[in-house]
Amino acid sequence: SNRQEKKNQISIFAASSVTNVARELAHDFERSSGIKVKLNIASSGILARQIESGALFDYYISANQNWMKYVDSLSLVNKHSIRNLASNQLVAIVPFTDQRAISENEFLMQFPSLFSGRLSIGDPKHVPAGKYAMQAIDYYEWDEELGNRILPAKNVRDALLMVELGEAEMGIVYQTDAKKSVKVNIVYTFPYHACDSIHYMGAASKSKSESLDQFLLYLQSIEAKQIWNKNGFKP
Amino acid sequence: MHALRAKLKTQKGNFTLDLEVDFINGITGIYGPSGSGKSTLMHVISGLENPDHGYITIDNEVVLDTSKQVHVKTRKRQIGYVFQEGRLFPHMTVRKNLLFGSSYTHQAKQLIEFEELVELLEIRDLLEKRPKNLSGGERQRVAIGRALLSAPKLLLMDEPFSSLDVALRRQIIPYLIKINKKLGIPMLVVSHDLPDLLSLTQELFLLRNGRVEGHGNYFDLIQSEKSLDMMRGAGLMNVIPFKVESHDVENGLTHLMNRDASHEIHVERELINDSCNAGDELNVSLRPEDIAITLQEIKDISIRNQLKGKVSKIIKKENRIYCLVDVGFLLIVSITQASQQKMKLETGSEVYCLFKSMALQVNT
Amino acid sequence: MHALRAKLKTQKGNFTLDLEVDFINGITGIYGPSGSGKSTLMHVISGLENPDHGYITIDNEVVLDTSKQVHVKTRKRQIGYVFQEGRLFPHMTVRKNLLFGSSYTHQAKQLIEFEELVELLEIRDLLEKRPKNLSGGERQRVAIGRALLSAPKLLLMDEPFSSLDVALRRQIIPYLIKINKKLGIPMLVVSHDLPDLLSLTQELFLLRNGRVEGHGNYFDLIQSEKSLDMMRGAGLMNVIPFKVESHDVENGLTHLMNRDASHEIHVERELINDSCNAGDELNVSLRPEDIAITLQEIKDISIRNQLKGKVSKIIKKENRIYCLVDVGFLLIVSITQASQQKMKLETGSEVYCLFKSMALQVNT
Amino acid sequence: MSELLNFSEEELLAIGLSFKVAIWCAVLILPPSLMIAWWLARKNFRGKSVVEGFLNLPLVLPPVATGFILLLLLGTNGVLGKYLNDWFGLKLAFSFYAAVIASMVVSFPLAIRAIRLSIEMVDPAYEEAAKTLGANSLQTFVRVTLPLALPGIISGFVLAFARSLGEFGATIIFAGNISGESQTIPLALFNEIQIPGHESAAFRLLMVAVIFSFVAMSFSEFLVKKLHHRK
Amino acid sequence: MSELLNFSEEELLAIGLSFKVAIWCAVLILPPSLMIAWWLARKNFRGKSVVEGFLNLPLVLPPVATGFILLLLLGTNGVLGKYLNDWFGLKLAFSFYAAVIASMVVSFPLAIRAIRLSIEMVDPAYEEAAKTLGANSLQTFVRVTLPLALPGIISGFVLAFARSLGEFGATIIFAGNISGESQTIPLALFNEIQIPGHESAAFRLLMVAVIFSFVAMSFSEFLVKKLHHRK
Ligand SMILES: Nc1ncnc2c1ncn2[C@@H]1O[C@H](COP(=O)(O)OP(=O)(O)OP(=O)(O)O)[C@@H](O)[C@H]1O
Ligand SMILES: Nc1ncnc2c1ncn2[C@@H]1O[C@H](COP(=O)(O)OP(=O)(O)OP(=O)(O)O)[C@@H](O)[C@H]1O
Ligand code: MOO
Ligand SMILES: [Mg+2]
Ligand SMILES: [Mg+2]
Repeated sequence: SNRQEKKNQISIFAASSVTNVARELAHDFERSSGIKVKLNIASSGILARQIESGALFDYYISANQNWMKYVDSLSLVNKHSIRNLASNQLVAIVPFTDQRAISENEFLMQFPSLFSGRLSIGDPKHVPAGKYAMQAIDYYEWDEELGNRILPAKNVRDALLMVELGEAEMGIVYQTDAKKSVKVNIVYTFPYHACDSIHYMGAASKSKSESLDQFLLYLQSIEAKQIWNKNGFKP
Repeated sequence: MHALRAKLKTQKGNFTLDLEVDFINGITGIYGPSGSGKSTLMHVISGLENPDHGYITIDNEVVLDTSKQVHVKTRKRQIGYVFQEGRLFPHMTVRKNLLFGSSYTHQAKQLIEFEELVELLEIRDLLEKRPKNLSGGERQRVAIGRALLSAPKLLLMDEPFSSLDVALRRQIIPYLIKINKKLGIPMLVVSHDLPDLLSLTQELFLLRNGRVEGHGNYFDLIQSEKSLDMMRGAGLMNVIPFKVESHDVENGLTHLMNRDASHEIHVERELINDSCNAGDELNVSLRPEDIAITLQEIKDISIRNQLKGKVSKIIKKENRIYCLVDVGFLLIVSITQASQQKMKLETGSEVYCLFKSMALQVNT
Repeated sequence: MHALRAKLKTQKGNFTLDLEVDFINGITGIYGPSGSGKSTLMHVISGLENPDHGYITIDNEVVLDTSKQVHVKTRKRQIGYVFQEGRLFPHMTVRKNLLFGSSYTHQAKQLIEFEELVELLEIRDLLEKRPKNLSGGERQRVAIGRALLSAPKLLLMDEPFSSLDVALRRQIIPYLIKINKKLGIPMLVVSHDLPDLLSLTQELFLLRNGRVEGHGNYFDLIQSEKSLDMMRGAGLMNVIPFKVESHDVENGLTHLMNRDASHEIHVERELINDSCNAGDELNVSLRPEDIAITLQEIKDISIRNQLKGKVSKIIKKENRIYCLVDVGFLLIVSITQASQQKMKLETGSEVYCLFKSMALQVNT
Repeated sequence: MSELLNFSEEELLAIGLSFKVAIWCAVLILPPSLMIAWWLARKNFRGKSVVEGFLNLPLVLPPVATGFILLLLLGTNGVLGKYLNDWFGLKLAFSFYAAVIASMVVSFPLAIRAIRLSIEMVDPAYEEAAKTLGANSLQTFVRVTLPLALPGIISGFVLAFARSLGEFGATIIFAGNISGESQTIPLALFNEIQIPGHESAAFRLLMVAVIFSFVAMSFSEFLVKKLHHRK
Repeated sequence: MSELLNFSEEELLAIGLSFKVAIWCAVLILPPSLMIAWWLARKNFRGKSVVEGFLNLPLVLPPVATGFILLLLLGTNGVLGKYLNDWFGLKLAFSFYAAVIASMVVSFPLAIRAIRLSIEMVDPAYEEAAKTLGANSLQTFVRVTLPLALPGIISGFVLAFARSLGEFGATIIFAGNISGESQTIPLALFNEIQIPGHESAAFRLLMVAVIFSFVAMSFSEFLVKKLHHRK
């Protein structure tokens, strides 16, 4: 029976920034197909390392294109199955106690002086959201004025948390996360051209199975796209 | 003066200590069989254990009264305690152990100088050693020293001599008596060795099964059958107070005079401390077995002390006979039934008590 | 038979133990002042400490030889050890402490039944207690019991009686002698109490400063000035082997006969164990101070034992005189210089040795 | 309030799993810790501090690094894991066993240290006495040293249990974050925190961890008290 | 090989900082641990296991949760932090101090447990003896209990030091990952692990942590040996 179970089951490695989407996808898929979904949620990097060390998976959702490239370079995923699953946008946020109405102009001209203390972003060294935020900062040439006022968080969720708690008066995070939080106000949504396009990548493992094929099909379905949408992602 | 008065009741497992005491200012010897509650009593007096009910006053100051919720802390009671198990601090040298208490006492109140103590206890070579590198007897000496140096108002000693050889005991015991006499520090000394105790003091406290079996002067105690019973097996002893009259250096004798001046008897000089001068008072002890009774004085015998007296009481215990003979003071003499019958001894008989100078033990 | 032969040298701090020993199968009493190395010797014999050089053979079996790298482990030496500090296992009840060793020994080799031991040591009420709830003397008894129950081939006892009252000692000592006689288990017993030791055995081993000061029969030892010096302060003793001749129940006396049948003397019955029958052999001890010397026999005195003899040696120590008197066997008598001069005692003098029956102590 | 008690199935799974992992971790860690602690406490040998340094690595390393090292050693492609897989078909990583192993490795230095400390404080005089009574080294250890060092052993057990309850870094890497298999409370908590607005679920799990802690402490307190009573 | 020794400036900063944080953590944690350990070891009171459970929380909670709680308490808007900020202008979070505090909180249960254990194993008979010699509770503690419990105190110190070296979760949340201020070795290591191809940098940092561990252990071993020699 053990083998039977294995057959009727797929394992999805999902980046932690899409936790909610991954869960809903899994539920929905389980309900519609009867195939059990085993979710493994961690940062994209940890998942990639686990895959590298031989972890058995069927599908990998990465929030970080570098890690997807990495697993691909080691031919740990099916090259042809790699695709953009969804995209996202950057927003600037302030704690919800901060009720200022800031005009777009004001924001773009005076951004560094709009807040005291540090700017909360993901660690630009390894968190994609942080990297995009730095690109935006460079784009608007705020970097000099900001100097060392960056508060790098270990993931984008932590960057949001710091603003939620009021530890940072300003933060740059994904729109999806910011919209879900009731403790922050979005003061500005960055245009697409301010940074590289923000993509979530998915890829299937090389081991083929009927269940996996069903899941790949499901990912294309309207139901799946609705789930992304509902959570603020652009499929 | 009351050194210590107490009325205590306390339960430990199936053992109950239940007594009322009133200790004098001098040295009190606490005697009782193993497990009779001696150490428990010491613990309660020192405040390390609390009794279920009762009170304790030391030097007329209440240190414990369960009915009034008075409970003076151990360290405030200023009691020097030589524990039965030593309890030297293992992480300190002997010197530091000895001086532990001195930081908490006024220099002026010291009973004894550090240097003097080190000489007395013969521990100079040990000062830098740690307790675990000491022999049993060495440990015991350090424990005695530590308590003496803590300037106590009351000294409790639980079997302080149990690992000491006789030579060392003979050296320390007179010293304790001196400290008591000079400074009036009351002492309670527990020992299972009655002769040892008697060389320290005549004031005895008999404990059995957690209850007082007798308390008072040794000589009064042996006249009570209950107390006599208890002490009999442990080595009865006559303890007689004398005054030094003169030294006869040539014959190696010291002439001693009993306090009431009715009798002069001889004691070998060797036994008497050199520091002992004519006029000094001292206690001499003598075992009941070492006294012979005759009906006449006897010549040509190595027994030089022959005291005339009258039998005042005859106590029969199994086949042994104890005669109390009044020779000016009371002597307890132990003889066999056969001798008693042969000499037809009875109350009122006129007799001589013979004992050898050698048999006298002097406790300065 | 050699119970134990050893030649040892070991250094601990500034103390050196350096000796050669050859213990007999019986009981050997180890005597020496505090810090002389008695406990160290015990430790080395038991294998808990290793000497720097030397060898040990127990029962002709080599258990240690530093030159040949032989080192038999402690547990294989089958030595019962009563430690000076007790060392009862704090986490076990008395019963479990007592039975600790029995799981490692054959039932058949047991020296003594559990029940019998419990009675002997009077510890029945303590069996379910933990060591910390015992009194000092109770702990010591349990420690003795534990060693006895471990079926040893050799028993080491370090101050086993130091916290026991006389009544208990009197009870345990004959028992040890019995075990030794019946089962031939050799025993080494350390004590600072010479009379105690002598009531156990006449075979003494004198240790001072880590070196052998004398070894052999007590009576031979006191004839050597060096050994005499050492034992003098601790209570010299005459130990005389006798045979029970008859009991005189009416007068409460037991008639004893010296082995060579040259003398018949009387001993109080009370002192003799009920289990003692006519024909039994026993040791009687008698202090030198308790013997008087006269030139004639004396009537009408409570001293019933009057042995005729000849002075064989006079030893003068300071102002004290020790006379060795040959009354068929040797007696050591202590008298004052004054008496000696008055009676003009010298080697060869014919004298009577008088002592009271009461003064005799019987060690079954 | 009712929201606080409204555990989802996944959360309940995580709670049960956490408890199971912690118990297994504490139980399995005890025997080797006892042996090593005794060895360190009673023996002196060259390179002792090297051994000690090695044993303490899981304490000094960030748990994430420990997790990676475990993965490199015991993963399916790992130095040892390869053979386990080839020879016995044993796949340790990403399983319940991996969660237990990760907890064990991380708790190991704590347990050893507590036990060693209490063994060191047992007076060797008692061990000597046991030897004179005929006990060999093992018997002495079991009947004398061990019971006397019991407070430390309980302490080591509780430490391992508690540390396991809080273990996150090494587990998420070596065991994965798989609900019902390796998702313990900290990992479930991590998931909830990732979703803005799921604070109450996170708080719920935190409370469970807190309650576990209190229960464990009460229990060890109770044991230690019994012990003191007994001594 | 040379690549292994080729520390970047940032790495050197992290190494220095780690050492400083660990030392401060161990030193600052000692006095309160001593007090609390003594209190727990020698006093019996109602609710003792509640206090214990509370003190052990940082052990049971995932360090990230601990960091989060610290932030809620001591952050600029935190329950206490607000007042620290308003009254003294003190901003603890995201600073060197925060890194030390995070380490301290996480090490606290370990230090207390080690010290408490060894205090419990000190025979109260010695404390009684000190009292009869006139020492008050504090003097008794300092001159008798403390030196006798020294192995446990050293152990507590070393545990706090080592745990601090490995501390990651609470630090990154409460102190941030700011190079030169709060980026300790584990945080730098984490950064490197997160970047594909930076394995050698990660390995370099790992080695430093390992060396730290060995040095700390040698040192504590040395101290304990001196102690045994002394006793
Ligand atoms: N905590 C306890 N629980 C139960 N019984 C106890 C406890 N402490 C002591 N006892 C018992 O109380 C009695 C008295 O003990 P204590 O130590 O006072 O005797 P002691 O007179 O000092 O004897 P020793 O001369 O042998 O030292 C003993 O029988 C002992 O077993
Ligand atoms: N480890 C050690 N280091 C230094 N000196 C030591 C050590 N162990 C013992 N000694 C010394 O060795 C001597 C002999 O000690 P031992 O315990 O054998 O004496 P003992 O004859 O048993 O004395 P006691 O009758 O007082 O118990 C003592 O002076 C003691 O101080
Ligand atoms: O999902 Mo990520 O890789 O932690 O941003
Ligand atoms: Mg006692
Ligand atoms: Mg000794």
